[in-house]
Amino acid sequence: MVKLVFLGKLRGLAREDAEVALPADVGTLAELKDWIARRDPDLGSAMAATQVQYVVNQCVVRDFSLPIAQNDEIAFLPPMSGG
Amino acid sequence: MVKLVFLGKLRGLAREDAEVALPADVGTLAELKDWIARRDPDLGSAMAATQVQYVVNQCVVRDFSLPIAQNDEIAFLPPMSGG
Amino acid sequence: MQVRLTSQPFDPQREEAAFVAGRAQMGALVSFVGLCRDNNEGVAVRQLHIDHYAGFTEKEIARLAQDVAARFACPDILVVHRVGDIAPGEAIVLVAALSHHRANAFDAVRVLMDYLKTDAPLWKKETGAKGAQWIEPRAEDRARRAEAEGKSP
Amino acid sequence: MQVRLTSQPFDPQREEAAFVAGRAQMGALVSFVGLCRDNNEGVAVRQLHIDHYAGFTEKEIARLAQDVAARFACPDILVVHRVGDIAPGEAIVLVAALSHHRANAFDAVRVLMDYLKTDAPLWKKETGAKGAQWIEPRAEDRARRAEAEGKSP
Repeated sequence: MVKLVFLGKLRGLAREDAEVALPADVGTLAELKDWIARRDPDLGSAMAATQVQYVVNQCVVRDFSLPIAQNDEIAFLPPMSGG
Repeated sequence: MVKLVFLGKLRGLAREDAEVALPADVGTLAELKDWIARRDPDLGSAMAATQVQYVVNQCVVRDFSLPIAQNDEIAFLPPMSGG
Repeated sequence: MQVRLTSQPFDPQREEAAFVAGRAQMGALVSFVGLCRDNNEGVAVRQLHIDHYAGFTEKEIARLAQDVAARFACPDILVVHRVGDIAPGEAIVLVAALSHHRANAFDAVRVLMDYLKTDAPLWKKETGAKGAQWIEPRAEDRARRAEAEGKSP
Repeated sequence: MQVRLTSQPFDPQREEAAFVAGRAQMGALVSFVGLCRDNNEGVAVRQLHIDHYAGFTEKEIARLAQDVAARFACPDILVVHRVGDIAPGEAIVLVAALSHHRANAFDAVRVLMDYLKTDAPLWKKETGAKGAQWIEPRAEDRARRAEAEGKSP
């Protein structure tokens, strides 16, 4: 199980933040991104249309080949609008 | 009669702020300055030792030949230390 | 350094008073308060919503504040930021700094605000007469941020 | 624009709250508070005394504030300044500005403080362990004032 967190305008498009069980063939961030787009095309196109930052266990991640581990919290951050 | 006002460190050296009657030969700011120095040498040397700004009836005056009029309020401002 | 997010309205002047209490010997207090306007470029705003990423947002703001504190030798910094639903007239953000030198306090508050405007993990949604809209960072804020980056203490 | 001198202690945060009340639509509030320290470069200060020239001082400070308000398109400026005897821990001066743009409010408060430090008709006397001493403007403040003169909005 991993926890997915969608922020800002992605939050409204996503299903409830939840623990999800990933299929066996989803092992990296890149694969996760594709899986989300297949499962949820609206969310997928919104993510494709903007610059999304990936935060895994509260750390910004730029390498999409990073393997996903059990209990990871993976967040999707659209451009920040600031305070 | 004119009113003399001494500010900051000059205030402590001067007699009480007061209406004073000037002698007939004190008709300009330059003459007033000399008259003060004669009457009150400590105040005179304090004024000579620092940069004093002259304010007549609430307006800064740079021309020492300005004639003094009855009921003028003449203030002596040492360098300001600011807020 | 204190960083706090709150989903409840807060009184910026009360926060400031508490921040400075007992530390008047610092000499200089600079503060910035951002207030929720009732309009954005003429269009009425009924409500502002600020989304945040619990845990991460606090950590990132603290990192920005630490950065600024070190750069301007100004460790006494307070940040209070609203999240959630905000009504017009309410305070959105307070940034305050205490310093022996007013220049450092001014720089710290100003540059930290520049950072918060572009780098804080916050997402704004405005609800007005025309419905709800997510706000993207303004080019103006990005430019100011780039400038702040180059500003020396 | 409001300029006030007071010989009584004042609460800067209360003044700020009254200043901003009903004007949150401005969006940005910047404030500076100068506090009476209990020491000056390590020497204990028991009391500060600020002499002023009644009437003239208010007029001059208002002129400086007007100058800054025009220069930074920031008409909503508040200045409250203590005169007379001031104890350590008390507020000496509050300068606050409200604006639609935070950059203008920051510039207005900062530059007005620079002006007040050099051009306000005020004379400070510190009373400490070594007796009383009148303070002259610092070279640092004069330099900053000269720099502020050249700063464009």
